[in-house]
Amino acid sequence: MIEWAALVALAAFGVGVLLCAWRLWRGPDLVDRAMALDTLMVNVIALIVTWGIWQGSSVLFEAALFFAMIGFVSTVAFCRYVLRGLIIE
Amino acid sequence: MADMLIAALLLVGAFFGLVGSWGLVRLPQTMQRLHAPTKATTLGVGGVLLASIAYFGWVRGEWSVHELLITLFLFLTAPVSALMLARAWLHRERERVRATLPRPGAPGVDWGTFQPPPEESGSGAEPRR
Amino acid sequence: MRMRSRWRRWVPHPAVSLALTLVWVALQNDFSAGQWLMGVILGVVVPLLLRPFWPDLPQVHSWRTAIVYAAIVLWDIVKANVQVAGWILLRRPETLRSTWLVVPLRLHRPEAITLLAGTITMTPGTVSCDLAADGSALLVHCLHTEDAAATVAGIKSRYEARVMKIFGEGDA
Amino acid sequence: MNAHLPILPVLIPVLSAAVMVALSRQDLVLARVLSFIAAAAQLVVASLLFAAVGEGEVLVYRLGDWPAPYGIALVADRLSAAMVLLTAALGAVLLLHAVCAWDRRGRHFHPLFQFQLMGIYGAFLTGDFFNLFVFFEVMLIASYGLMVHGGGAARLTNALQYMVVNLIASSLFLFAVALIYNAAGTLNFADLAQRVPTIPSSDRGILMAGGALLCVVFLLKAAVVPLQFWLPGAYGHAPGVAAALFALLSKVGAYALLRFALVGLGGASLAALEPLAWLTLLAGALGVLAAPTLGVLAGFASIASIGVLFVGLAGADAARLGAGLYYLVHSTLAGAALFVLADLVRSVRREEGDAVLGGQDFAGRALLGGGFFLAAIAAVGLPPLSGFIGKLALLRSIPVEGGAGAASWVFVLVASFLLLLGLSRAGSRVFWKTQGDGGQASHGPAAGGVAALALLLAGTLVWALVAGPALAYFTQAAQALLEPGAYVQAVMGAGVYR
Amino acid sequence: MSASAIVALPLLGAILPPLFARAGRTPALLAALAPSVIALVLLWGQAAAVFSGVSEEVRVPWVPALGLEWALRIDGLGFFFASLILAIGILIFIYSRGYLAGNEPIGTFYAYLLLFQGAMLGVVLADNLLLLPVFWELTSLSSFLLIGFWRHLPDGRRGARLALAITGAGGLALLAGLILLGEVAGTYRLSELAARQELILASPLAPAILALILLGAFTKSAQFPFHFWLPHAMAAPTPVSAYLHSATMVKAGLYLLARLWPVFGQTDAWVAWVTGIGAATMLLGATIALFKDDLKALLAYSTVSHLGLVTMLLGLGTPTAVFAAMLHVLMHATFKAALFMNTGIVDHETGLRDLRRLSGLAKVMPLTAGLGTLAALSMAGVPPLNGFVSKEAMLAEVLAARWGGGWPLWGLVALAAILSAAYAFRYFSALFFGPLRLPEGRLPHDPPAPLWGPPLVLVVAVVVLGLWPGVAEPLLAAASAAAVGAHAPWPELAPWHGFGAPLVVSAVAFVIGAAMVWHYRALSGRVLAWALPFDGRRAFFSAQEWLVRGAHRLIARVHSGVLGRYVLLLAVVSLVALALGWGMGEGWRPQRAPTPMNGLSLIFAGVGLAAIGLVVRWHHERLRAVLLTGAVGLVVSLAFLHASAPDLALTQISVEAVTTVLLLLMLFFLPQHDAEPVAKPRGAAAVSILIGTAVGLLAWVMMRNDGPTLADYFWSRSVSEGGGSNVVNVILVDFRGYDTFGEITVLGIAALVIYALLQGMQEGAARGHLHAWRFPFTLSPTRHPLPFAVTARVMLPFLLMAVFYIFFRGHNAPGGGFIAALLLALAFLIQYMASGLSWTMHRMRLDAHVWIGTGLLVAGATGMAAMGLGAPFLRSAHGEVHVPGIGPVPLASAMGFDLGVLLTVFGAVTLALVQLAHLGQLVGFPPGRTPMDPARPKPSEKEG
Amino acid sequence: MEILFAVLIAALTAAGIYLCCLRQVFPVVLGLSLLSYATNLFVFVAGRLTVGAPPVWAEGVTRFADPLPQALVLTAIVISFGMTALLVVLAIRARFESGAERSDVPAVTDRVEVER
Ligand code: NA
Ligand code: NA
Repeated sequence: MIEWAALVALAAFGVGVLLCAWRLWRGPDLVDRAMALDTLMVNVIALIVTWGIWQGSSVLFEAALFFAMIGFVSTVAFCRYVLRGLIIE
Repeated sequence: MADMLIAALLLVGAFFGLVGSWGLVRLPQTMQRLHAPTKATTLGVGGVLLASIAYFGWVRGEWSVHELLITLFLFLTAPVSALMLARAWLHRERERVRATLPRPGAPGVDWGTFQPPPEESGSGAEPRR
Repeated sequence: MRMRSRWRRWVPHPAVSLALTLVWVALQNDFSAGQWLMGVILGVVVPLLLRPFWPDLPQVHSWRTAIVYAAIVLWDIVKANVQVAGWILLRRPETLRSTWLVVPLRLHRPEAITLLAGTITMTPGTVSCDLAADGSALLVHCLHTEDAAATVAGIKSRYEARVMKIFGEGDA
Repeated sequence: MNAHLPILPVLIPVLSAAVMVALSRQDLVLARVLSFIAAAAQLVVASLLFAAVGEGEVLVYRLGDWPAPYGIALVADRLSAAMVLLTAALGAVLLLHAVCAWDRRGRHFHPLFQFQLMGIYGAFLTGDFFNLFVFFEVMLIASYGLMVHGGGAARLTNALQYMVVNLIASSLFLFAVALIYNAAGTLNFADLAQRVPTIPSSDRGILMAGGALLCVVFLLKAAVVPLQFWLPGAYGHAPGVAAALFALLSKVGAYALLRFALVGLGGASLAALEPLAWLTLLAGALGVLAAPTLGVLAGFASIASIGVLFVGLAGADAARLGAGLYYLVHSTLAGAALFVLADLVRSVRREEGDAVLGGQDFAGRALLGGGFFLAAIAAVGLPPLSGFIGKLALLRSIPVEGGAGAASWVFVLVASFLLLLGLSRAGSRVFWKTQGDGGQASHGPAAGGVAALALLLAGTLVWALVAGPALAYFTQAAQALLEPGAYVQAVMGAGVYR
Repeated sequence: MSASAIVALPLLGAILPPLFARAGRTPALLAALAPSVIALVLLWGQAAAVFSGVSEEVRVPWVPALGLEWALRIDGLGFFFASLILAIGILIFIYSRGYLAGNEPIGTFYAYLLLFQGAMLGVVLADNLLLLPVFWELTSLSSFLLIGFWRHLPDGRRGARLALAITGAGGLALLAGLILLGEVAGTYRLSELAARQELILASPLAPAILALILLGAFTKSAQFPFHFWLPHAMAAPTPVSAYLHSATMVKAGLYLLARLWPVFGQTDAWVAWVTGIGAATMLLGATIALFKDDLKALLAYSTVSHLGLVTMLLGLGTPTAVFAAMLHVLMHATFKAALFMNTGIVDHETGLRDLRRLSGLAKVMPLTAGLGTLAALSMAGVPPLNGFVSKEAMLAEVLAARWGGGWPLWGLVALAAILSAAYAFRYFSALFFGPLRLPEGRLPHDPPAPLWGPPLVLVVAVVVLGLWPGVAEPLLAAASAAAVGAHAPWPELAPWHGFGAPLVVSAVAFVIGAAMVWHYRALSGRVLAWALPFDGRRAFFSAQEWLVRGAHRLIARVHSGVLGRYVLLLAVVSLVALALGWGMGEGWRPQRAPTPMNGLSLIFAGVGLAAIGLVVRWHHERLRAVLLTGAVGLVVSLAFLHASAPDLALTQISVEAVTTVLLLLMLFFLPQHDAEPVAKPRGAAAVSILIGTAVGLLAWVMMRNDGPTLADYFWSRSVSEGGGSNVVNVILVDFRGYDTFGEITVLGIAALVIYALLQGMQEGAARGHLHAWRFPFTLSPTRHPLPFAVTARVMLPFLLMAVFYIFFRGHNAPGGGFIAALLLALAFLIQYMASGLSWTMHRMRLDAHVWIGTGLLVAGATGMAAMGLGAPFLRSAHGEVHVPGIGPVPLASAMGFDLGVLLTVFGAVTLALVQLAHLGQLVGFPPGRTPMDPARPKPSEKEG
Repeated sequence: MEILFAVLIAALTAAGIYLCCLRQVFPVVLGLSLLSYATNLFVFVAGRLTVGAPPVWAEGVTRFADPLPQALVLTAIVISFGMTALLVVLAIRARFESGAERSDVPAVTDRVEVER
């Protein structure tokens, strides 16, 4: 049952990734694209964790942690660029 | 029983994750779409992380709570991401949006995106440290 | 008194140190004495190392309120998630009545403002978008609301009041 | 101490540079003192290493005490020890020029200089081709740093191109490493040599695709036609002291090619490169005629010398290969001398810099003119400097019967003639065609630079005088390349520690 | 031994005159004379032995493998030439003391002359085929310096280059010829060649060898068609012309012909070419000489003519002709050197050398006129001067020659004799006799002794050798014997042989020659037109100009500076290499079963491919492109994650984040869009697709290929010997820790270079451009939004915990020093972004340089600790340390190394990013005062 | 799965080389980033594809990915990161020294201002 649920979850998040990618492509605004990438990251984190359940391995945990952190840094840096140009001032 | 709980958590997570992403595609305005990531973040990832804790604890007998750290980070960062994205959008669209926004209240005060903080206004050049 | 001040010099924020210790042990997934010791050491050392990076760190005045607040927020997240999912899935997007809300703030501590803004964002349906230049109000985008004033009032009573209490800002 | 000889040339510069970085970000005096101490130590160590392999021993140093091919092995044999000594000597000499002219014009000159040396030593000493990649990168990134030292639009933009081209080359290097590892399952030259015969013919395509690609990378570093395009712009605009050190950099490419093709691929001959060597000679010589500045001219002269070198390396016999290696040392000294000279001219001529044009008279004209005369003699390969012996040795080793041999003769001689034309034209313009009496007004060339130039030129003379033993040494080194049995056995067999 | 001294004295002595020149001109002269005089004494100390046929030899091995040795041999031929070189050299040195002006660097001049002298002695004494070209080229080089001595004269500069080019080219040919000669002969000793004549002539290479050697000899001795460099070499100071370009250097070619005469001298090719070229040169030189008004040009062409004459004699193939040749070499050296010195005096005194503007000088400079007239008469072959003696001998030999059937050649020679008489007569008659003509304001008179002494000595020799030619007999006999390799019945040397055909020819020549001078005006215009259509110098320089321009055009195309072309070239070469390499294998088939694909990988591959495509399509929309590159990086790290490489995924994703920050920082300083309309380079697209396809195919092949790997070794020893279960990390810090050491060095260097580059922008052109530049978009006025700043503060300690976690577990699970360092850097980066540069920087304890330096030292020291214990660098140790109350704590020395990695990487990343951000302060971004905005939030009045 | 990796590598390589051919520096930087992704993947797959078996040793595990290429790629990533950072700064400096952001330079035969 877990396996089945995990499969469904994988599919759902996979579709989520595709939806985010669509938004990344279409835009129309830069902010939309950044947002899409941010959401894509969130989906990826969910996928990694679900994948870990499916595989029965927690070796991928750090990866999920990193994606959580790094997605944030990229998004914030990008917004800072739009707002202030120089991201470290 | 544990299996069912885990499966349920997974499915709940999956559902809200998908809804969030779907919102990103379907909602017509940028500001509306900004609501999507929080959905995917909170219940979407949250559900999956809970499922993971439960799975490794109950099914495999390796209790681990380090997934909570991911949640912690996500809960810490998601609001800032959203705020910065919103500000970026407000800034880019300022010509159009600024007039339509409600004002903060006090006279002469505007939103941070458009107005420098009180400490900064008035002083053109700042002394170097 | 003397003892206490010396102790406070090394562990100015026991809550932070405790949190870090817990995080360490959780990360290790190893609850042995060694890891606890290591966690305590890091829990003391890290805040000391980072002291310059967080000047005037506030104390939590009411732990009880904090716990209650956390529970309420969690519940609201679940509730609002369902609600918003319904809007996204079932309503035609054009019928959503998205509006901007202004939430005037009684808070003045940066940490408190941040906590409130974060709460608003994390509960689906509302996103904190900006802070007034002087910090006197939050700009919130609401995905769908019938009654903007009621929503603002809800935020203020349900969240802001508790945040004030947590940080002891009642008299501000 | 003696047991650690192969690692010391790498450790001394990196640790001294690290101390400089940690302690002396702004303290130039300390950096200079450390730099000279390091240079002296390197000379001592390199000499000891050279002495230690004099009888043909192959010193193998297993890093981390892991056996090859699992760990990385450093290998010092006749060839690599000689290259290390050459590097140490060149580095020490150029330091004289650096402290008088360059180290004040930007930050971190001395650490970068030491890192540059470290990279070169590492590349010469390693017996592992991924490690070679790493040290290539150390070498390259330090070279970017030295290349942009002092700034200026032309220098910066040319350095940018140099960097982009080399980054692409680094990618190609990694592609090649991957292919070779996939087919042969090893990263070690000696191990590869052992395994190549056992690789099934079906998998040879993978191996050789990697091998050929690796050769492309080395040929690019060596600036062999058609991959010579990057050199004159990059070296010609680089600070003189850096360019002079870079005279060695392109030789690292040639060295690596030899090691890889002759040892790694088990006796693949480089004969196919002979036509490229001819074109390289011609391109270098024509470039010398066309060069607008002495710096660019020195760059093209380097290309020409690479051509001569590869005429030698294209041979499959020890005499010819040995002659090529002898010439390699010569061309490093001569190329460095030309670059230093161009730099000195640049530093004393106000208006014209190092342009190949006449102009105002300048202080030190006679001195620099004399230096140019000798450097040109060295570059063309005229007596009594070592270029002549090198060319002589090379021509003697190439049988003139048969088309390729005769063509090599013709190209070497014709290119020499073109170089003679180009260099005499440039020299007469810069040092003879002067007017006015600017000589008194301007300051003369810095003493350190002149000393470095004199030492380099004296080096070519000494190299000619000791040509007998030197040629014998390199012929033996070449023999070892052609019959790498001892090398392979030393690396793969029991070493110092295991 | 004295042979070495004879050659070495002038070469080493060359450093003396510049030193002594500070004391004055006469000390310089003495310093120059000393080596030559000693060498001459040493040489003549050998005279008795040489005349009796014994040669002195010196052999010191130099490069045995090549056959190159320091081999000198004094035999008759060498002795003869060496004597000439030294004797005339001494006279030239004395003469130069008077000739050079007081302000000219006479020390340098003597140094060059001594170098030349030594080189020339080396040429004639060398007994090694490879040593000879060493000295040969040295004579060309010293000649170059001497011709260009007056560097302010354009003619001098060009003449020097011309001479160097022609003789240098010849030298290269000669070198080739001599190498082959030695190869064929099996010996590189000149003295052993004669014995191997048959072997040499039997070789198929013999014609080529002869051609190459003749090319060397003919260029050096200014034979047609290479003669043209010599007159232009006359731009040199006159002592140089007298010494190098008439008496000695140009005779090096003749010497060489004489030297190789025993080998080739009687072959048909030799006889035909040497005689033919010699005769042609003789006639051409004489013709032109007659019509030159410049005294030095006249003498130069006459020298060409006389060199042709000697060449012709050497070509005749008979021993007696060789004797005649040697005779003429001697005679010519004396009278021609005297004539050059004479011209030099005239030039010195009048400032002119033009026969059209000078005449009647005998009236004011009688001594000069007398010397000049005698020398010129000798050149004309008038008895009883020495020129007559050698001309007689020459005519006799030609008459006896077999080549050209005797008479045709004879006719040519007679014609040359007529012309030669004519120009010689013209020299002295037009210059010294007739009405006095002088340039304005000059009052010439006979010069001081240093100027007239040396020519006087030579003219005395002219007379003595003319009257008693027998005194030179032993010298010439020895020389000829050495040249032909045998003693022959040498012609008798006498001032008078009675009446015979040669005398008739001479007499006729004098008459016609005198008549030609008499009617010179009528003659000159007409003959000049056909005799001088060919200007060698102009042809040479226009050829060179053409060459330079062609080279320029070619090089400009090849080294165009267009990066795109370079990249494509590299790509094409790589493609070719891949194809060639792949072609060496055969019959590869997939060997491993494919790994099953799943939907997720399809999705991500699709996303990745789309993102790649969009980066290419939108590269000009830079911000968008950065975002999409981030997406690509995400996909790549997921690929690593999926294919069992969590360490790679972690590294890739964290590098990705830092890179994004870097690119955004970069974009602040660059335009947001590509400046020009984007042209689509089709060629680039095609090549890119090709190489992409090739690389992709190879990747596929590798994945489906089975082969040996090293994996099992690492797997089985990682824990037991490396002390860690994360094999990748153990490889990084232990098995291949040396790679990692190099890698962190690279990163450290990168940071240092970045620092240096950015510091350098505060001056020069960059500073100006930087100050003029403004970020083109309106900025939001708030720097550090409060919620972001607060969140960053909250995150920092937790991130630090994560750093410790990742660092400590790296040896056993994904993580390690590098990843920890990146995480640490990101933690502070967040702080920098949230609270600003100066606020954060002032809270960092240490300068990033210290981190980098310390990190490298820590890593190095960990590795070196092993060396102290007698193990190689980076030998690791691991084990468990029992800590009371905690239990066993696993420790590996590699952790110390990993700590070095962490420090270096953190320092490098921080230094790079912070310095880059710092630059922003130069473009109107003064540092903010507050770490968050608003710094003191105001509660809302309405509510409060 | 191999096909997907191969296609990804091919696309990265092609796009990377193509962008490197353009006349401004920024696309070249992007191109080199893509090329370095391609390189890293290429080296990685030299150790073949292994799904679900990371090279972390544990008792009884016998199926594992080849750790060596992974270690090599790690080194390569770090190096290429350093290089990218340097290239970015060099590009900025060059742009401000010369006043323009171009990937070309004058032909080597053209005489440019002397840099001392
Ligand atoms: Na929300
Ligand atoms: Na195979």
